[in-house]
Amino acid sequence: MPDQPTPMLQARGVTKYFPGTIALDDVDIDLFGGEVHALLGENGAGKSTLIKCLTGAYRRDEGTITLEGEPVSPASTAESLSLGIGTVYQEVNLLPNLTVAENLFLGRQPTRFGMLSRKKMVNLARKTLAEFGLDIDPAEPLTSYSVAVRQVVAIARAAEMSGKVLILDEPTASLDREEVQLLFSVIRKLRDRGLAIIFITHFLDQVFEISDRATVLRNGQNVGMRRLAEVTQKDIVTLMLGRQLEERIHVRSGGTAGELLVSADTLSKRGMIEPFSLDIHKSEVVGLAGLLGSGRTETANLLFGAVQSDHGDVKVKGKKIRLSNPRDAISHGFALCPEDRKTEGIVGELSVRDNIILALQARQGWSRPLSRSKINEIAEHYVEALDIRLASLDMPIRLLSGGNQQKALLARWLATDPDFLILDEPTRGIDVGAHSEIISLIEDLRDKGMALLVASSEMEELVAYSTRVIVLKDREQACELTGDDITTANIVHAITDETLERPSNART
Amino acid sequence: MIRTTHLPLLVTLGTFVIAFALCAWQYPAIFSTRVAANLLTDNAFLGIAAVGMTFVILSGGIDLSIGSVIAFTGVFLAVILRDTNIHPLAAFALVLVITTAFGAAMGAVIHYLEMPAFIVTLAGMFLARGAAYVLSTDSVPITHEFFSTLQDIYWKAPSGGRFRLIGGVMLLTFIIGAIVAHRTKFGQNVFAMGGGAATARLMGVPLASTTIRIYAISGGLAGLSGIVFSLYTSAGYSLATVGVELDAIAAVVIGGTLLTGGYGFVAGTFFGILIMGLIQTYIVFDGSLSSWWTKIVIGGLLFAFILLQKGLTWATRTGKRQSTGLATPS
Amino acid sequence: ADLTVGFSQIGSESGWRAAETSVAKLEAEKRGITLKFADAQQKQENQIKAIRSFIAQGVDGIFIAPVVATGWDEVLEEAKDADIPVLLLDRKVDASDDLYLTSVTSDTVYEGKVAGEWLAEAVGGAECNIVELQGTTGSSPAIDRKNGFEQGIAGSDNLKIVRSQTGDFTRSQGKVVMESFLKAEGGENICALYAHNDDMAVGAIQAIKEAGLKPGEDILVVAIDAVPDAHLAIANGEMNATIELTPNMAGPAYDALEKYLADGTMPPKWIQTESRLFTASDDNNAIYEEKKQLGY
Amino acid sequence: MPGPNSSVLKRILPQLVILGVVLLLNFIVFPDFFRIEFKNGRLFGSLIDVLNRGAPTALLCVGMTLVIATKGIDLSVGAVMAIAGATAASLVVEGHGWFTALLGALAVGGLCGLWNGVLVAVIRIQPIVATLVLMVAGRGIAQLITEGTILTFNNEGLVRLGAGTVAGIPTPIVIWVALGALATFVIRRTALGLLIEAIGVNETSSRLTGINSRVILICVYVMSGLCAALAGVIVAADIKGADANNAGLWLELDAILAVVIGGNSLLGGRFSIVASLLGALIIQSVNSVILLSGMPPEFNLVIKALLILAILVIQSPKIGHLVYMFRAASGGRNIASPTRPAASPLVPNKDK
Ligand SMILES: Nc1ncnc2c1ncn2[C@@H]1O[C@H](COP(=O)(O)OP(=O)(O)OP(=O)(O)O)[C@@H](O)[C@H]1O
Ligand SMILES: Nc1ncnc2c1ncn2[C@@H]1O[C@H](COP(=O)(O)OP(=O)(O)OP(=O)(O)O)[C@@H](O)[C@H]1O
Ligand SMILES: [Mg+2]
Ligand SMILES: [Mg+2]
Repeated sequence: MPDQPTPMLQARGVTKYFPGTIALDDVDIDLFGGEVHALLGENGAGKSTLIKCLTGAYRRDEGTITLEGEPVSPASTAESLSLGIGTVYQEVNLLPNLTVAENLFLGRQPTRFGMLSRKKMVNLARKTLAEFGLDIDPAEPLTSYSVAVRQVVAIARAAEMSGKVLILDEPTASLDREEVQLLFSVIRKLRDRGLAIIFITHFLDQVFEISDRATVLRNGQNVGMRRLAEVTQKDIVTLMLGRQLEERIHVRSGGTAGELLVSADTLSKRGMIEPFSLDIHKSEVVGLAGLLGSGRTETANLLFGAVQSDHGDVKVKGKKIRLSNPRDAISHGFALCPEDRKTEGIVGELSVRDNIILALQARQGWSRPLSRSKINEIAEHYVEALDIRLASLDMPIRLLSGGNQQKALLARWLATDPDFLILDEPTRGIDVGAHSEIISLIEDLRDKGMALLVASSEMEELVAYSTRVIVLKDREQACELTGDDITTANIVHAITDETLERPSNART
Repeated sequence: MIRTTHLPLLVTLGTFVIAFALCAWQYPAIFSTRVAANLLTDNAFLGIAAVGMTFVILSGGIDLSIGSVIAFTGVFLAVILRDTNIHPLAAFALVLVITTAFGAAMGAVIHYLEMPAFIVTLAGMFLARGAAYVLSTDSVPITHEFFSTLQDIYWKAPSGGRFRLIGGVMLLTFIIGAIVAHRTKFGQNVFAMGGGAATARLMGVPLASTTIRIYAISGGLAGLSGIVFSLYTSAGYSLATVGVELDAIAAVVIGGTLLTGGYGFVAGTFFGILIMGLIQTYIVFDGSLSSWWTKIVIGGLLFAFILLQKGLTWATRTGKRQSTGLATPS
Repeated sequence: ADLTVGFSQIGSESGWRAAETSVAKLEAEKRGITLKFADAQQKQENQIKAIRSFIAQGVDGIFIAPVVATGWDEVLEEAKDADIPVLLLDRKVDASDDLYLTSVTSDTVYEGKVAGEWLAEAVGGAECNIVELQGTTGSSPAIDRKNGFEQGIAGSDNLKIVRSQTGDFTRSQGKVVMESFLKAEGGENICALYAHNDDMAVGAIQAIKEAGLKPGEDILVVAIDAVPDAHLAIANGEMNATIELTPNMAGPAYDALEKYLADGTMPPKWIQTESRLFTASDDNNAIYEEKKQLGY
Repeated sequence: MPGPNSSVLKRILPQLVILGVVLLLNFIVFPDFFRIEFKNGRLFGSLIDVLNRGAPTALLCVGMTLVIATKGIDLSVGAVMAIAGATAASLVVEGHGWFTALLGALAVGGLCGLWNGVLVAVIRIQPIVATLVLMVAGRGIAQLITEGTILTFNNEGLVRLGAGTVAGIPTPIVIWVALGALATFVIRRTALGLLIEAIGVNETSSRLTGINSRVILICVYVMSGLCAALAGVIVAADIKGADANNAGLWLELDAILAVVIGGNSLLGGRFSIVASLLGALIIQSVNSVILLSGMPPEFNLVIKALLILAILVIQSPKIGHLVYMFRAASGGRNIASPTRPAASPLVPNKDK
């Protein structure tokens, strides 16, 4: 991007202390109008903290911020909004009790004679969302729609509100590639309008696709800014990690699947998932692929008893089991790492240590507490094994960065040493380094004889570790890929085939 | 178009209609303008206070102080009208300023000191009643002729029911309250807070001013309710309206507002009030319940209403499925 | 006659009031009157609501035991408009007396005065520090009984109220507050206890005993209401005097109402019940047994 | 990492300090406050009264702390006290022994708790509304048992529970201290505390983690009912009579207040029973100041409100933050030290 004389947004020496850590240490960043600026770094590097400091969600301890050359110091998100800085924070932050339109316009509702005009609001909302490829009824409550839709609504909201700067913290984490493309086209439009855009993600492909420059954080410090046209992915990764990431070659161990462990027989729930049958063997990773809303999460929930099926049954080693709640599943050695970590995963106020041992303790029952030393042993083991970055095991888990929370949740279930592990979007929000570690972890677990069911939106990842991939479409099993058929192209093909046949109601 | 979000309101309305029909069927005298007028007049002060409570509960808070504030207002008016020569209207204005400021102060404490509303308003409840005691422990009659003038404003229906001024004040409060809650930015902010304060903050809702305003409204409406109560009884009494906050909460909940905040209707509260009034009327018409059975029956009916609501909400929720709404990109 | 009477009772906050209610029901049964009973749970607004409902129902007469003296004009006027006679039980109201037929009450100031006078006589000329257990702050019997008592001891300079705190008319608060009196003043420095009702006195008596003193001897105890337990305490020598507040308020009220409805006889505006003093010289055991039947 | 004992002490330090200050206030208005005598075979003194009179609130506190830790609230405890007292009284009046009466009362209290628990955990009614039902109806049930009268009794054994002594110490003190210790022990020596906290913070997650939240929730309400029943029996025994109208009236508010003064969050999660018990003692000490000061009763509520407000304000996290900032500012570069202990009570802004 052409360097303009005055940056749109400039931060100097931003520093933020948290008890036990320095989350940001003297960070500078320059942001020009008309550029997409990627903010990169490992989990816990301080990306989210930086944008929270820039937008007044946190009070920064030191540092100055200028907007178009004028010093500003937003003390609240409301203030930064009024300055023209729109933000989508890491976890979807919308209000479940309001309608889509209300969420979209909260704080700047259209009025008529001083009163809110709902009709106007809904019409405007419909128009705005259409730009983002969303054809939904904005007068419906937000909760009628899936996480992905909400994510798009949140982005639309921020984009609408940002006159000068738009900040997106991992906006693509719950989107699949089509939505990502849609989002990118919107981002480009906004960039061309002269907005300065900060884009945080762990997908380097996306970074190179959309961004002009990238600032890399490591341990709260700015370790460099790069023009992306001039570097390779490898350079960036090395900068992020401070070391080279050794390439791993994933070999699919085909055909070594062990004995049958879990089988589902025409399991279904009306309105959520059509009847499906599924056999899962030991030493096997079954991947679940599909578009958003295709029913991956539902399949996982049904198998774990988190959702009650209304038809069909589940057998473990050929014996029918009762599966009326997660406890039943756990007692048969099942484990589920859920997709929505904020509301279904973490127990925010409790310490990281307690969160890690919670499932194990719950299985042991209240009367047989784990000993203190055992607890510490387990917690410390997993913190090291999964490289969870934290100031102390005693800190509430909600204070961990998003990716580290995800790892802690993984630790929670690994600690129960399950026979059958269900992972729903296990790498969401996880950085490149950890990403490949988790992939190899999955492979290790498989080789140790565990049966895994992994739902993921990242096809490359599925391809890497799955011994079998099941493609879901419209809440139904569409096809199954095995062996060498497991390629990204085949999965995409399986998905889009159907998509093309569907009558399209899109207005893009 | 009827949206599922309006369901709780319709449920409350339906409940009231059915309950009224049942009562009138058993005691035909209930189907009269007299009873209708009584329902409005007798519940006026409770209704006004419940409007304020609706705002508080919608925002996810609670205000336990309103009963005490009503009593304080009455005593304050009575004492000031007894001891000074100021006109009641001026006294009304003064007391409204005091109670609004009191509410605002509680809101400020809740927000800035990050203390739970339950506890702050509990202390407020002690404080307001304590202040009433300090002003006067006696019940003080109000004899100002302006009060009689106001009390004499009523419309007498042919069959004997008197629709009084205070009932009108309540209706007006409900109408304004409904407009503010559902048709203004402030109202949207209240709902937003009820949906989740942390999220609302990130979405740019000014939590401080919204919180303070919510509790100021509740305090101010409790003051207005106190004025209405003093018109109702022509007196100020420091022991009056003990526990009214619980009645108000019950009315709000029966009216379909979720106690955790974020969902509800001001109009629902109105029917909540009427349902509660109807329960009392029914019990008096019956007249055979002992003191203790009265309590048990009120508790039982409260339970029945909550259960009915739960059941209806549940029945409508299952059956409704989510839609992804994601259009297929071309 | 086929009379229907609506009775708006304050609540059931004490045994005495339960007795008043049960007497009202018994007396109604005796006379073949249909009694519509409404419990207001201590709230004036509920009483007003009840009265309005009685009017809407068209009862023949309304009894009110008003929770507070003020604030009745409007609703009484409505009753008058509807030609329904209103009778007040056990407390009076601040309203023009043509709005109600009559009131059947005791004189609560006088009760306090009797207690004061009895105490003044009992201690003679000796110095006496009195502690007072007040009723619920702000309630009219608490205010009246305090005033009456002060009038009763006004003539004797040797009597002095050293501590006065509310015991909320309840036994347990009576006990708690008495405990603190005993500590704060020192038990031996207290010569008499005056409680606004017997329940508090009964609680206080236990506190006195637990402090190692003899109620009735070391500390004189006088209270008001004459509930059965007070008679028992007097019989046991733990209490010295109580002034009766009869629970039979409804009886005279029914009489007056029936007469008025039969031939328009206007009763006197105030039917005063007797405020009888009971001391150890009465046969308290017998009275106890007799009163036990009344539903205290 | 600090050892378990020092962290417990740290947790209850604010409550201890406040309790000390309020006791000092008692001493100022009544110099003999700390004097304890042995009289009539029992300890006798104002301090003992505080401990003794604090018993009902303290007992309620134990259950209430657990309920609040699950993000609930139990408004019915006052009414349950009345029911339990009435049950015990009517049982002894019918000629049963004190032990039967106690068991009967506990059974009834447990039943009330079960009712609340089922409403909350199974029917999923919000706790405040669910328990409001029993709060309204419960007193009626109690009166139904006593028929509106104060049901007096003279059963030695039962009376001893309220007004008797154990080794010179009033029984209620022994009971609440024992119950508090037992509850703390059971909860901290098992995983129950952790599971309760997890449910309070995030019930969905807890359920998905395999915690039997339904059963634990019900148990917690039953526990609250049992505590209330015990408190009800003590109050009835204390005055040798079950006063269905007034026993435990508004005591639920005191109990909730005590839990909050104990530094427990009404939003559930981390809790400390010991701190709540201290909170109960603080409230009782405030009551004691009021009684001993000899002020006219019309000032009672104002004094109580102001004292409690002061206590809460001092405890507010925000004030703690300000104090910390002030200390940091005067303490120089201390703030920049990344090695500052992590267990500082401060949370930045109000981030959730
Ligand atoms: N409120 C807080 N209190 C204490 N520590 C915090 C708080 N918020 C964040 N941290 C710590 O600050 C560091 C930076 O966190 P941040 O959320 O900014 O990371 P991130 O770069 O966004 O990581 P991710 O990619 O996982 O989202 C982490 O170590 C985190 O534990
Ligand atoms: N609680 C629910 N009640 C009814 N339908 C639901 C519910 N939850 C999800 N659904 C529907 O089930 C279908 C599949 O859900 P979901 O979107 O979670 O699938 P997914 O393939 O896992 O997608 P994602 O990538 O978002 O996780 C969707 O159409 C969704 O609308
Ligand atoms: Mg982040
Ligand atoms: Mg999913």
